[in-house]
Parts: sequence; structure tokens; C-alpha cells
Amino acid sequence: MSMSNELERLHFEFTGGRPVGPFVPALVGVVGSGNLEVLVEPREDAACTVEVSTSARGFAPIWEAVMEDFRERHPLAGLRVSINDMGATPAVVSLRLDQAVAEIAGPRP
Amino acid sequence: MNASYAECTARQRIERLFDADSFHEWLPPAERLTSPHLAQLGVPCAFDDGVAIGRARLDGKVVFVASQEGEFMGGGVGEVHGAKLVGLLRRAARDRPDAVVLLAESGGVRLHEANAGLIGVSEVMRSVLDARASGVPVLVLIGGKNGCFGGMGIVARCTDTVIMSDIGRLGMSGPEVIEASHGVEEFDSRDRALVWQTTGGKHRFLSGDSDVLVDDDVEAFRAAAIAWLGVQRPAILDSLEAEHRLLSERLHGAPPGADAIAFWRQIGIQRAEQVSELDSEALRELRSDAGLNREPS
Amino acid sequence: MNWEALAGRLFPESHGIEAHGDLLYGTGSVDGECITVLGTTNHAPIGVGLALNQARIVLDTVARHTGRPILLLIDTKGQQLRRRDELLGINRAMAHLGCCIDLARRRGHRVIGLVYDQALSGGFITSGLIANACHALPDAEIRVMGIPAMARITKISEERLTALSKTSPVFAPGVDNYIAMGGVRSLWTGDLAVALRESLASAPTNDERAADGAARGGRRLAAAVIQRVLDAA
Amino acid sequence: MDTRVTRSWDTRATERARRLSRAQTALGASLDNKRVVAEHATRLLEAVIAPFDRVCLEGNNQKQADFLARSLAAVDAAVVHDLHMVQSVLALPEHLDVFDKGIATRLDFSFSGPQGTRLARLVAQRRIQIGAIHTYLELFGRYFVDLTPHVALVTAHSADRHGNLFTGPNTEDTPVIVEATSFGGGIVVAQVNELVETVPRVDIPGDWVDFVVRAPTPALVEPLFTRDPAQISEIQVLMAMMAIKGIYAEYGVQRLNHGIGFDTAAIELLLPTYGESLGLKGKICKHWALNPHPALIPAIEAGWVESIHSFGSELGMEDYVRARPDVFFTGRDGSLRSNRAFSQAAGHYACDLFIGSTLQVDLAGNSSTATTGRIAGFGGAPNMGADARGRRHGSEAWLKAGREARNGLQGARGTPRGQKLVVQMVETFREHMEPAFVETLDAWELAGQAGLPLPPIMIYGDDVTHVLTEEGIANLLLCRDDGEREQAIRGVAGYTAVGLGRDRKRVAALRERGIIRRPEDLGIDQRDATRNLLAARSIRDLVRASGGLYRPPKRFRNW
Repeated sequence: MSMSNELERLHFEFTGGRPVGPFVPALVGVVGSGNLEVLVEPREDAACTVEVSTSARGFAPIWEAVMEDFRERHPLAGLRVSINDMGATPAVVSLRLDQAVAEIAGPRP
Repeated sequence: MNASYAECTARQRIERLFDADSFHEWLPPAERLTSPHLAQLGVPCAFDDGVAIGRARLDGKVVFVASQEGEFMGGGVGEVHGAKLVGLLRRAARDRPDAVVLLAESGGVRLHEANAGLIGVSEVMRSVLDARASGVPVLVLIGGKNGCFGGMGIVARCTDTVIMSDIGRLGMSGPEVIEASHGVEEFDSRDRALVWQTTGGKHRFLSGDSDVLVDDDVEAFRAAAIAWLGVQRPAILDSLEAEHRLLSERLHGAPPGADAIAFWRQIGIQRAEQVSELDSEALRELRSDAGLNREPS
Repeated sequence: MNWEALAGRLFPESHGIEAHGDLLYGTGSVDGECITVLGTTNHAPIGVGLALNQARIVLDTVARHTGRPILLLIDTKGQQLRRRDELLGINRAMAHLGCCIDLARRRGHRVIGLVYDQALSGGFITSGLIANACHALPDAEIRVMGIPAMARITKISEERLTALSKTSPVFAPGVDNYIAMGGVRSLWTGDLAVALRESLASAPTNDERAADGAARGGRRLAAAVIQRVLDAA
Repeated sequence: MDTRVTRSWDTRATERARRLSRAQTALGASLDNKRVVAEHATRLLEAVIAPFDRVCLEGNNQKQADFLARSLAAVDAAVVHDLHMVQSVLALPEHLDVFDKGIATRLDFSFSGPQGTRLARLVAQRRIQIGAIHTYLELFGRYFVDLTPHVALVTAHSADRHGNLFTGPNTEDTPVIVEATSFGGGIVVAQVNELVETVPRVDIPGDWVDFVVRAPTPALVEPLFTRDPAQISEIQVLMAMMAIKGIYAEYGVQRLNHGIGFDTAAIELLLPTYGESLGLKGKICKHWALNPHPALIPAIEAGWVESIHSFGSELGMEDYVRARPDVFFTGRDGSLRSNRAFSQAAGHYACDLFIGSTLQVDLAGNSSTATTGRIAGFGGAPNMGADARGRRHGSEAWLKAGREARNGLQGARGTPRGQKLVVQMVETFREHMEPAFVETLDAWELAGQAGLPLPPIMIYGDDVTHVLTEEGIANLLLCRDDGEREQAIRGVAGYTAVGLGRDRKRVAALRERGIIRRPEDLGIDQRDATRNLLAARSIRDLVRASGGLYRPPKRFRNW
């Protein structure tokens, strides 16, 4: 798990789930050390894609597990998630993902 | 409890400081205008390259705004970041909004983009002066943890009005750089009381380098920005001669060494040794008692 | 190149430039037109005092010699790294110098910067980089910060930074990079008096550096981003 | 039959007298009653210390006898050598310099945080023989059994002509060291910041003290317990909410100790806000054994706290403590009277809960801050984080924990009794993505490296009652076998390899039985866990909350 000098890029894709409906792109979080930013945008098709660019290399299996749980919590279609990460822990990643989905779902019931 | 300005991210500051829902962003994150220089260093980009710009309203007035994110690369100015600021200021010179409000939090040049950052910052400085020359007042708000340093510390002093909280800092070289070059006796960067006495909001307000001192509170920053929105410092020969006199008298009159308390006493501030204990309201009284005030005319 | 040799090549007939410590000032003439010359030597660190001394010379020129061109000779290791200078507001003194040069430019004085030896960011940003145009001698170097200090702050190893400063235009201190990026308008080679005369004749009034950076390929994004902001809905 | 031996029975007294007269001749006229001039400190030590002595050099958690440490490191190693050092903390370089110079060879101690790496190196080079790493109370106990110091070098704030010592807010370990040395036939030397006519109060009686020396510079005191609220993260706020609702409220914890850390500071800062919203004031957190944490000021001011007894003080809290004598233990002079030995005893027997952080937890629940290449020890944690098997008085929390631990067991293990709550609170990943949960603790590898008889474990698994992470709370009291215990730990170990290795079905079953409880099971919505919930978000907020009485040291003042 080294911080060598290339960024690691990961891609995840999910199908199925309920359409998220129209929304204005939203950004949560900040690319600071131990933190990440998450941009959520609508997609024309029904896929749910997640692109990750991170300076903390070698954690692909953990990203995969985090994304699977995110998918379980929010089975959404037509959603594009883009992440710039600077070594955030899985706890912070999951928190930001939930915050981003909350932004586009509008105020809490 | 108040909403701390220092706690907010750059975007939260815009959201809470300007009129509700009045911010319209230009080149938003979805346009992905990121830095072309960081990937080769293994450093992640930010979708807005660390600065949010756009148009908003402040107490109904039209303002062009920029807010730097201090947590991304220390708020350092890179090629895209600098160009967004230059674009905003050139657009202000063209469209003449009621004012430009810069929420600055930056270490100056983004070292990861050295040359591009340096040229960028000097273009920002030039565009601030151009905007002001076209009749548009430019204000700068400084209250983030990283303060406003390097080239941006110079840009801040090229604006019409500087508004700081006592948590904010304004200067050119950070304490670590000075300690690294001249040793801990020159500047002990771990002594935070000393760091804030040297470049903190209270010192800048008492010395006049900051026109306004507010609490670390978004509402206080908003109120001050509204009060000083239209104020302009004419960049004419007389005003620059006056500035020259002030800075020369300060240089030659200041006590030797770098003792802030002695400096405050010398410019007529009472109870100088208690300054670090006092809140911003008490500081305002101290400054006016010493006859140093510059009210928004 | 040392400043006396430079002055001789810039003003072959005669000049009245003197050095007072690290400060250079005086006058020179180009085709009979008198121009104010000011600047620094000995890789001078710019403190509050040196910034104010330069500002004074610019203000005197504006007050007494309307329209007289100003030549800035730049050799500095950047701002002075002292707690006293920070306490006394070196950022304000630097801004003042920049504003004086800006005022001179707006009142018709053509201001030309020439980096003739070394220029570190802090000491150069409000002099050469605020002029109508800034030029450089071929062997001059412009650096944002020394590599050891930069390595400490960016956490990038000195070896990596040294390698980058040979290959990447963003890091290399050679002036050709600054030309490619539009930060420096041109290199003065051969007859410096001719180069000076031509620069006075062709000094731009507004800031074309982003456009130059795009045209020359050293800074491809800046001008495009500025334009996108101007055009954004 | 006469089994008596013929020997003289006062050898300690005669040896002590011999050394005192050696000091008299060595110092001559410059010795004024008990007062030694600073320049002669090393000469004094060479007179009163003999080779192979046990010497207790006061290195505490907060205060250090730094001048005497420097003086000891300066003695002639030909005169004073092969000392056996017994001290709580190795905090200063001088504490190890004495080993480098052969002045000392053997060491029994409790904690060596800042010097851990150098200590490991000196052990590897055979320059130090470690007797054992103790918890504080254990070491203090041995001062009265088999580690009685021959000479004690202690530190106090001031002394009068008779040698009465005023230790001020940081009394810490001084009373127990002086008691053992003075009555054990040894010699007590104290460094002080001031010599005064009358001391504000007598913390150590003069006739227990043999020599007093005014140090050239005030003794070093470290503000160890100050945590800047500005550095508390959203995840730590979430975990603090779980601790308050899932454990403190669940068991009705009224008497507790907090270890040092941002996690515990977050709990302290959530009492007046989140705790208040749950109507818990008066129901939890009334009595504390801990130092005057600045982060506890808002809770004190909001009327949550009835009493605090402290191991030591905290720089900057002096005026606040003086203004709150109802809460703190203070002398007639108004300043704090701390005492590490008594507070450790109180923490063991009179507290129902200990909560602290750690670096590593394994599948049995063993927890340790030991890492390879560093010998650091654990200070008071092994004592505070252990079930008090000698305790007999009941309390709601203690009895409930006891029932949970023994429900359904028979025989000796099923006999009804209480149990202390010991909570290990840790984020699953620390910075640089270091996992907090591991299959094997580094402690095992370190034991081999340093030749220790046992792996240095801070808190044993069978003393840990709850493991709290951002993913949830695992209640180990309810586990009935090692398999359940392992899955309960895996069930809160998040995305670490240990966590990913969970048996999902068994973890789900444990959650059904309430052995694992996630934030949502406690009615906590993660998005409420923001820093706005903190009663203070900066050091300055704490100064305001104290009405200006808290005066933080320079390194914390960013205004």
C-alpha cells in the first residue's frame, strides 16, 4: 500500500436499481489529506458508474467492498459518481457517498 | 453557537455569506477544469482546482465572488486556479458589478506548478488593479486556518478593503519557511501565540494592514462586507504618496527587533500586553482610542 | 553578468546609474530620451526597506518626469525571510511597489523589466511581473523557491524535483521556460541597447502573458480558461 | 531451639548517616542546612549515591526533575556506576543518557513514549537490562517491597527552610516516591523552582526530605492532556455518540476514567449537547478519575460533573481549578492536589468504566500500543483497563456487566459478581491506512526482539468488555465462546482484512442477538454526526466556556 508517484484509477459499474430522477450535479467533501471529494451527476442511461482517482495506491479490494455496500444502501440507476481521493479511510468514503446521495435526494423526510 | 467561518469549506462560506441561493457558479465542478500538472506528481486533482467562482448577491447588490479552498494544496494558486481568478476579475472590469468579493485562503504559488503558479499569481495581481481602475471595488476576506500568504498576501494588499478575523493571518512568508532559513531563534513556528502576534488578524488590524476585524463568524464577515462594499481606495499619486509616508514612518519608527507588543505600544495602543486576551470588539475600541481608524467613508 | 557590464551594454554612450548597497538607481538615455533605471544587485533579498526605496524612485519619476520610461534591473533571491519584515508588513510594502509601477504604467510611463541574473518569486512578482513587459538575459534564472525548501513543503523528494526541473517547463528555472509560458516576453541577446530600444517601442499596455503562453505552447490552458469565464452563462 | 542470627539490625540507618556526612564534607560551608547550591548538585549526587544503588529519578507523565536528571547524567561514572533506575516515565534524553554513560545499567519503569525507539536500540545493544514494564500502581507497590529506592531525586514547586515541599497542582508521583525512600532508609533530594519563607501548603513534610536545590530553570511540565477540539473529526463525533448512547446510557455509568485521545475528548464535548438531548444529565458521568481535561470544561459548566480526582494537573487549567473547588480536590491554598497513586487506585476500584484508544486489537480482543522497534510501555492503562477482582461494592453498571458476563454459566465462572466495563474505542483504519485490527499483535514480535518474558499487551482480551468502532459496538460480555468473540470483533472491524474476513451469516446472527449494534440500531443517523454537535470546536471556545479562566499554553493559542 504505497504512496508512489502515480495516481491509481478504479472503475465500478452496477446495473438495475431504481432511477434516481433528474437532479443538478452536487459536490461534497474536499481533496485534503485523509479526505476526498465526491461529484454526483445524472446519466442518460440506467447504469450506475463510479470512477475513482486516488493517491493512496493498492487498496482496490477495499474500494470494491465499499462500493458494494454503497450499492446495497443506495440501489440507484442513472447515476455517475466521480471521486478524487487523498487517502481517506473507508469510513470517510462511505460517509461522503451517503452525503452526496442525500444532496440529490433533497431535504430529508 | 455561531457558524465559524474558519470551520466552513470554501463552498460553505459562499452558501452562508451571500444572499440565500443567489450564487450562480461559472465553470462548476462538473466541467472538470482540473490542473494538468498534478497527475505526474501522483497528486489528485480537484474538480474546481480549489476555487469556486461566480456571480451572487450581497444585500441585494450584484457581486462577483471567488472562494479558495484552503484544504486543497493549501489554497495554492496553480495555472487553472489562477486563470479562473483572472477571468473573474477581467469579467468584472467588463461587466462592472457592484463589487468583487474574494474569500482568500492561500499559501500563494502552488509549488507543484511552480512557474505556472507564479505567472498566474502575478496575472491575478494585475487583474485586481485593472478591475479597480475600471471603477469596481474589490474586497478580500481572510479568516481561514491557512491565512493568506506569498503572492496572495501581496494581492490582498492590492484590494480596496481587507476584512480579517483574528484567526486569519496575512503575510508573505510562513513561519516554517523563516525558521528553516534562519533558525528557531528567528522564528519558532511552534509558538503559535508568537505566530499570531506576527501575522494574525489582531496585529494586522491594529497596524492598519486590515481595515476591519471581525469574530470568526460568517454573519460577522457578511455584515462587514455589506458595510464596506462600495468603499474604494483611489489608486492615484496622492494616495500612493500617503501610503508611502505611512509605511516609511512605520519602518523607521518601529522599535528594534520584532516584538509586536512593543510595536503596538509605540503606535499608541493602550494595554498592549493584553491584546492577545481581548476580543475583536475590545480591539476596535483600542484602535479608535489610538486614533488609527479608517471608517467606511 | 554584473550590473556595471550590463549598464555599459544597455547605455553605450553614458549612464548615471549607481549602486547604494543592493539598490541600483540612476538614469540612462536611449536615442537622447532619458529613462529612469532602478533595480537590485547581489541577488538582494527584498525587505521592507528595499521595497520602499524602489517605490520612492518610481513615485519621484511619476511626480517629476511625466511619461519618462522606467527600466527595472532584476537580480534578487526573493523576499527577505525575517520575522521583523513580516511584522512590519513586507506583503504591504511589496504591494505598494507593485501599485506604484502600475500607476506609472497607467499614466503613460512605459515600464520594462529585465531579469539579468536571478529572480526568486517573492522579490520579482511586484517588479518585473507588473511591468508592461518583462524580458531576460539568456543565462538568467527564475525560480519560485529553492529545491530543498520546496521539497520540504511539497513532500516531493529533492531528487524528483531536480529531475523535474530538467524536464518539466513548470519546474525548470531556465528563462526559456518562462518565455514559452508567456511570463517573460523575450530574450535579449546580442546588442542590448538595440533590444532595449525595441522593447520600449513595442511595450504592450495590457496583460498579454496568458495569450503568449497559449501561442507559445508553454501554458496551454490559462488563456482558454480566462475566456471561458468571460463567456460563461 | 534458638534460630536467631547474630547481626546488626540498623545497617540502613548507619549507611544513610555515612552518606549524609560524606555530603557534609563534600559540600562544606556551601551546604546551608538542607539547601544545596545548584553548582554543587552533581557533587552532592556523587556523595549520596553509591554504585549498584536503586535510584528513583522523578520522570512523571507531566512533570520532570529535569535539572537533577542533567546533574545525574553529569556524575563521574567511575564514582557512580551500575545504578538500577526505577522511575515511572522515561521522558527526557537525559533519562537514557545515564545508560549510555554506564552510570546506570538496569531499569524498571512504566512508560517511555517519546524515548521508546532509543530505548529499544539501547536494549538491543545490551546497554540496558529491563527488569519489567509495569503499570504505575504496580511499580509504586514494588517501591515498598523489592524495589525500594536508596536515593530519590524528586521535583517540587517550592521549599521552605525546613525542607517542607509545595508540589502545587502537579503533585503526581512525588508522595509515594518520598514515602518509600524516606521510611525505607533512603535519601531524598528535591529540586525546586523557588526557595520561600513559608510554602503555600505542605505537600511533603520537611523531615522526609534530606536535600533541596533551587534549579536554574523551572522544571519542565508537559501539557499531555490538551486536545484541540479543532482536530476532532466527524467520524470521532459519530463514535462518541455511540459511546454515550450505546454504553454510558445503556449501563448508567456514573463513575469513569477517560484515556488520552481525540475520541474521548469528543465524548466529553458531546455531553452538554448530545447527552443533554438524550436527557442524560445526572444519570451518567458524575464522578471522574482523570486530569483536568480542558475538553471537560463545557460539561462542568453545564452541571454534569460532581467530582474529579486527578493523577496530575494540566498546564493552563490552574485558575479554572482554583475557581471550581467543589469539583476538584484542592488544598487550603486553592490549587489542585493531584496524586497518581490514589487516582490509579480509585480508577481501578471506584470507577465502573474505563474507555481508551489503542493502536492494535487482535481476534481475541487483546489490545496493545506496542509496535516493533519501540519499547513504550502503557502507563496506567493496564490498571484502569482491568476488571477489579477484589471489588465488592455494587453499582448499576458493574452489576449489569457482571450479569451479562455470567448469564447462563455454571460453577465458579457462573458465581454472581460484577464486572468493570473496559471499552476499546478505535477507528478501523488509522492514518496512512494502517489497520487497527490485526490477526497478530506487533507485541509478539517485539517480545522476541527485546527479550521480554511476555508479549507486552496493554489490555488483555478477557478484560475488554466492548470494542467500539465507526461500524458499531461489539459487546464481548455476551459472547460465550472464542468463535462468537472472534466474529463479534470481525463484525465491527470494517473493511480491514480482519473485517472483510467475517462470516456474514454469523455476524448477522450476532446483530440479531444485540451482541453487535450498529449506529442505526442505536437510533443514530450518521449524517447527524457533525462537528456542530461539539460543545466547543476550538481551544478558544474552551477559553470562552471557562469565562476566560482557562489560559492555554502558547502552543495552542491561534488568535
